[in-house]
Amino acid sequence: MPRWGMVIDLDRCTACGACVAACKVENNVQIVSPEESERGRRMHWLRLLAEAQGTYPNARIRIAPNLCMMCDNPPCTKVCPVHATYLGADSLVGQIYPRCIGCRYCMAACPYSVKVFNWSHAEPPAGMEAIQNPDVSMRPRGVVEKCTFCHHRLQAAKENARAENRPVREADYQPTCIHCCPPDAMTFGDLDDPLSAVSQLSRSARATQALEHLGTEPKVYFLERRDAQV
Amino acid sequence: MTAAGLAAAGSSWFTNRLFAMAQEGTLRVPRGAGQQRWVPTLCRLCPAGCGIRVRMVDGLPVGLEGDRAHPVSAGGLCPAGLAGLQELVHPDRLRTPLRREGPRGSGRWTPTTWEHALESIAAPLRQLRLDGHPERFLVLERGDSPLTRFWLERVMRAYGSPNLVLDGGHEPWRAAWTYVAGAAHPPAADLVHSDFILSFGHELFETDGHPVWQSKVWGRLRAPDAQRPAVLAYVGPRVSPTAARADLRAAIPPGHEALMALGLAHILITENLIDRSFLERWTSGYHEPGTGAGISWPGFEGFIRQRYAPEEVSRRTGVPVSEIFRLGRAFGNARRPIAIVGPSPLHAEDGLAVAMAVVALNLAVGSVGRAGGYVTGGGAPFALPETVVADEVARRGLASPRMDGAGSATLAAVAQSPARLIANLADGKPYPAAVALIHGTNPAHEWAGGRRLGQALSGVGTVVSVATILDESTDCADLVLPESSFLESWGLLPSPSLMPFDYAGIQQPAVEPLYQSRCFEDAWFALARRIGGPPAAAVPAGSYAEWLPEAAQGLLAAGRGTLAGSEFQGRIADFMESRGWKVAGPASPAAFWEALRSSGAWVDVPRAERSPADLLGPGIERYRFWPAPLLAEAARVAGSPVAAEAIYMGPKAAALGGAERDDDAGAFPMHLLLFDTNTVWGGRTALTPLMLEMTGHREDIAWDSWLEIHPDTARRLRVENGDRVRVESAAGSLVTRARLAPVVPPDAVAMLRGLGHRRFGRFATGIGAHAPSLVPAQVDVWTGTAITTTRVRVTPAKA
Amino acid sequence: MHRFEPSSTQDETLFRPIERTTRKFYLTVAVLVAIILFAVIMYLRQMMLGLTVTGMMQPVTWGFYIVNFVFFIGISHAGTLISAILRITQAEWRRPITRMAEVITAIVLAIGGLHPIIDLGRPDRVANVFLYGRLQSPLLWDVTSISAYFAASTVYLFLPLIPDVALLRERGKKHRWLYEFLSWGWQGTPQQWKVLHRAINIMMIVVVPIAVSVHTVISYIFAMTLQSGWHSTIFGPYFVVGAIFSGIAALFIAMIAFRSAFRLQAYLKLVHFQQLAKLMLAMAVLWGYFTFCEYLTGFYGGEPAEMKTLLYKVSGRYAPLFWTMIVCNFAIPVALLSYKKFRTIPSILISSFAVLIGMWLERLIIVVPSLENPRMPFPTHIYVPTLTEISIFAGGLALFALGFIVFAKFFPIVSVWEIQEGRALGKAETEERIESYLPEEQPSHA
Amino acid sequence: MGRGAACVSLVVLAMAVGATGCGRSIAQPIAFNHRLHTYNNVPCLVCHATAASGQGAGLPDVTVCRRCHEDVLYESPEKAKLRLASESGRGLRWVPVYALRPYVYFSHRRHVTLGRVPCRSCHGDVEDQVAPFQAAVSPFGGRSGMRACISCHDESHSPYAGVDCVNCHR
Repeated sequence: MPRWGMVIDLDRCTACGACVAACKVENNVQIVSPEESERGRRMHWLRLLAEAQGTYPNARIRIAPNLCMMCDNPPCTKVCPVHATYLGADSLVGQIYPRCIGCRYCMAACPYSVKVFNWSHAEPPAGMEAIQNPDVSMRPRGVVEKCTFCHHRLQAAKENARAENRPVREADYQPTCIHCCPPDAMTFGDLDDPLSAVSQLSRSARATQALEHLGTEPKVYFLERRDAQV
Repeated sequence: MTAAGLAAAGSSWFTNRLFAMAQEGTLRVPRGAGQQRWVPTLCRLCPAGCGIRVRMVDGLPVGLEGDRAHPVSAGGLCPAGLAGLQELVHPDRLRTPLRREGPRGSGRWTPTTWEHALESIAAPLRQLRLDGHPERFLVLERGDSPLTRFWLERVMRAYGSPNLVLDGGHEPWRAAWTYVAGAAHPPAADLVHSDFILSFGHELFETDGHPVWQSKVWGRLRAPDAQRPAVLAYVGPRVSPTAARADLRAAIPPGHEALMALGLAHILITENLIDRSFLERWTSGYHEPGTGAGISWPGFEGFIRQRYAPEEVSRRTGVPVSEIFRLGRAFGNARRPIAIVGPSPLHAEDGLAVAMAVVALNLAVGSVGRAGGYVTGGGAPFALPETVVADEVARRGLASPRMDGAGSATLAAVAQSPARLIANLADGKPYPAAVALIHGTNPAHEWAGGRRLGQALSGVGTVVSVATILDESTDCADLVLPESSFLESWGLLPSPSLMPFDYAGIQQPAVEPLYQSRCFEDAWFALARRIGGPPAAAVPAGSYAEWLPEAAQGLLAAGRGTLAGSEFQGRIADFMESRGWKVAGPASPAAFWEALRSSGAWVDVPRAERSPADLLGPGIERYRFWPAPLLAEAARVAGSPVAAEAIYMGPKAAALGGAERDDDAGAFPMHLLLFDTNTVWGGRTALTPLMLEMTGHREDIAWDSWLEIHPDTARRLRVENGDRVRVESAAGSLVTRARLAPVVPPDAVAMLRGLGHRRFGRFATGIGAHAPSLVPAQVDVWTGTAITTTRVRVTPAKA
Repeated sequence: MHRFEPSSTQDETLFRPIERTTRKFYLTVAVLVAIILFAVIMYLRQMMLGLTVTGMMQPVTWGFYIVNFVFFIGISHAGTLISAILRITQAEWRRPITRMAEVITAIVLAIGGLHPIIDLGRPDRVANVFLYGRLQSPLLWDVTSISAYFAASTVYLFLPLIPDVALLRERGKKHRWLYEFLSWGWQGTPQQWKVLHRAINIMMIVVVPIAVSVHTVISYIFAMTLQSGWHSTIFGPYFVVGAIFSGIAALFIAMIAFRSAFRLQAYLKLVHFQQLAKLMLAMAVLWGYFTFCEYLTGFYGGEPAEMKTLLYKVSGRYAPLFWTMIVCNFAIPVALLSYKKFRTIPSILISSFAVLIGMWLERLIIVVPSLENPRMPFPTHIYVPTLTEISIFAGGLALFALGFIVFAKFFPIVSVWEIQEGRALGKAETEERIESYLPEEQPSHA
Repeated sequence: MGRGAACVSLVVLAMAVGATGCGRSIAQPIAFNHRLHTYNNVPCLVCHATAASGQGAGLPDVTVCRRCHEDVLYESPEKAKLRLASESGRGLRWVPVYALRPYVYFSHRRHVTLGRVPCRSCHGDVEDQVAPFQAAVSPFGGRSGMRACISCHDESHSPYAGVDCVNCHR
């Protein structure tokens, strides 16, 4: 069973936001009304977090995608009272919407603040119901949701792999954010396969994990920026 | 018991409402067996034209992603492209042709038929030709697609009007290369082979040039296993996303790009980092002074040595001398450095001077006509019908001057000058227009002073707008023709000339047109046929889609290039071609067309050695530091011989002998910088909920525009982050949200351009503030380009 | 022990409020019911529109509801724990107080227990907690211990009630059938007295650990996460102390209210207040000590995220609330209750209100600032409660008051038989006991 | 007392009805007879064409029917309807009766082709049914969906038939 993981190279990342858009489209993530978004109810499974250090003209801005880190030791699954979020067999953290009672404990427990809550009625914008992705359910009001590494794609990949009865290969399965990334800053694959690109990058000198000191063992790695050799 | 009944009813109503929660989140779209297929096509939301694949499930378009097989975008896509489907199904798309009710701008329309609509345009056009005034037919077009432009030009030529005005070009850059090298088109920057990219306000990763390709290139240049990762340096006042990503940065005050470029040239010269052999062999006017057109010029080297000492540049830009040295040396020591310039400096005062300075900087390091430098721009060898011969009427019409004044007595080298159009239309110079057709652009919203479009067109008999959705410009029209979405249309898109190699992408409909819309080309053909006579003869018999295969035969006939496939196939093809073999492609035209449709693109990566000669125009041997035509122009515009230095300093600065500009810092103390994001694209894509929500996704701002203010300035103005602020300029005033961030200099503010639509569909209308209305309509004297910089005053807005 | 017969004819004052109903009563009830109804309507609205009607948002996903949950459960410690302690220590002055204390517990616990459900995004799925509950989740620990505590404290309230109900039955003025039913055929036989006393003794022991467990696990809801400002080892005892603290304050207010409303001056004497005030003073000092430990360790460690939250509280946006809390919870009670001559009823009333406000603020300051300061550079927004949340809070308080009043309408708010037992046996017993402390008198050698 | 009880029970009933919108009957375009077809050895996949390859099993278009019914000898009112449907070009508007919850990822291909699960084991004796469905039904003869899935997945020894929630919840 592969251990799916991701490496995000901040040296290549241009903070263009393609991953953000792709994620929202692929996963039918609700687009809330302007009023709601003003009140901080905006819903992103993946969003760019910007940190500005220093001041003009030498301000350094570190922009990094923030998505479910798929921790091997997830703080969110421990506290769920109803087994609605859990560490699945694919070593991905699953979120089961029909089970969730909306206590939002997992959100409070997640140090990465990647879980989002359906504060209000989930409806696609006017006229846009037909283009919703049929592979992903629309989440009802009142439940917590989050990035799934586009798990529905893994399902399809597994199905095809089994039809050709072979194991799932890296090439079969890729979350949409990886696919659309213009500078190819995101790499995805099996962290347990020592030859895979991700596992090699994840061992590189620039590799870090978000809040690694918390011991949550995220499966998303970041390669910090290189300084210019001039 | 009745009580019981009532209770029952009430409670069941309540439980229904309560349990409605459980019913929520279900799609009410009927889903079938889940059969899916992918349609390869092109995103046409910006000129770049990235390859996309539309995912069709049970006949519904339910997904859209970058096409890995596309030779340029290779799977990458910008946020706007990813929202493409939302544009397709936008609830406010035009469904039928519309005829105006009541006075113009009243916004009241009645549906009509295509026949009726076309006839009511064709009739006056026929009349114009009979009257012998075909030149009074004006077409304003964005001109993203060369083939569309070809058909526009062809029909206009046959009809006899020179007034095909193209919007969205960067005239100063084009003009500079025309003067320096005599080339018709500006060359392409071969970024992928460069190892040091010096950007003068060029937003590589936002909206300038081909952002997705540039990002792909960046990804390759900074690959984790790259031995010497390429360096990106940014010169400009604002810490844009590109600047934030840059390794080196020179924060200069607005409008000092030319100064900094020449300052860097000074470092190159004094540190002897110039490409001496190139300058000797390929340029004129570097060492030796000279005269021409009655104007004498110094040698470029002398000129720079005399005027652009680092101390001087540092004094005027505030950039420390050490920084200038660091940047100059890094640039000069790089193996294949290249300097590029973006629209914002070009559309500032003295844009031409900036362009000239950047070109000169490239010449100094010889990054012209070589890998990693400026090389011949790409295209595609389509098979096009031979040019039409204009009849008598047409010839007379074509002889008359253009309405925008481009190419006329002044501005000989300028091809397009849309910025002058509104003014000229308003006072009927050089002659009034009778019929105007607007397509693909929204001047009333996007241009500085564009809101005066309405009254400028008031004298025009018939105004037609071809659009997918009602916007500010359609308000000025009598007729609106519904254009199909790019996901409903056919097309062939050659490599934009800013790309360093040839390729062609094919655009094919993912879905049948949802409404009575047509693609623009078909509408144009139909109009030409209705006009009858030469225009009718100029267009093909069939539809645009039926003609495209003919055009595509050119690719086959060219006998070069390959069809895009997987990266692996591409490598095989390259390898074999490099050994003189030819990968057998489809032979028959039909087969080729089918193969093109399934592969999505044709590509030909040149392997021939580049040479500086490639870029030189006919009859020109050397790149000219002091182009005589430009000097002559300058003199003509000024009305008196000017100092040659003016072409590098700008007329005003030159007149002042290179001293500071006298900025009226009194009433309006702040510089205003306008910027775009790759979600709004100057307003064009800001109509879908997704893009509006992502307007400022990095800044945590949604559904709103914002003004960036330096925290210190904000403290002085008593403005908190998120407050509403009033921004006033000589041209207008608006209220928007303040964003405190150390990304602009204390004496400047930056504002998002593109929002503040007055009419653009239910989602976008009234969202954000309209930045262009702050900018007075100013035109650069040399290039006729719109100047989009101005000065403003910022005050807290009491809500 | 020798016989003792509580009489239904003495202590008229204690029976009067039950048998005579004033206009004031109806007025108060009407007002309270109105408030409660409004809250109910607001909640139904929330059910239909979703939690969007609250002020919560990303990343502040917990607000008033959780704050009030912790607050109410805290108050519930007043009772049972205090009365149990007093019984165990055989403090004679406990007699007029215990009943009220126990009532508070039963009512407030019910109200507090509602709040997590009000806070749910999907109240229609609350059954999942029982169908698919994960015992690994602190929320389940809460469910368990709170329900246990509720059961225990209701029993513990009911047992000492039986003889009084019997007295009411004998008086037979009102609701005869109710008292018939509730008195469970109490005849006051020695056997019954024996059983009753044994039951009470068992319960008063049992209740203590349960009560302690309740607030400990509530603190675990927060302490079990990795969030800055929550992930602390002393949260358990810290919350328990805070709970008892706020509980005593609530008890004081109840005592003072009924004292004046039912003219119980004869029963609730200053000495009772002063005794209890000492307990509150002790708690104030203990609370101050815990707060000191909590913040000092966080500050000294200086872990960035921890520091961010801490500064946000003590010097940032929450500073006003924070220092109000310190004043209310520490400065005021310590200042007012330290000296005997200050321990008057008004000053006790003031400090009780101060403590209630302070303790509520403490809950707020624990829950919200940590969420407003996530570890990631996440764009934070400021949490401001909406009318819905505020009105539901008001509704909770109103329900508390209403419950108390209604109870007092049916049962004596001061335990009649215990008072009488005190009169009859207390003195002798105490003498005996004191004797037993002292050494035997030695015959002196002349 | 009795009246009170009656009221309560009424209210409860009303709530129940209100909550579960059950009892809506469905009218199919044609009184289709499954048994007739299966007894004439028409395999399920002829009409439910995508059951082996797709997510949904698919409902037959009128063209599918005509493949056989063009030359069936006897006449019947149903056949007339069929002809009408094909001639009017409206086609057959079957009403789906197996309503899966929208958050369930169920693939027929997975079960039919890869898992070799016989149709019967979920759809019961549909093939013996003589009349079309009158009301929406859930698979497994009305047993509550997930428990039925789980029980079957538990029984099967296939390594693929796991009970990992996200395999079916989407």
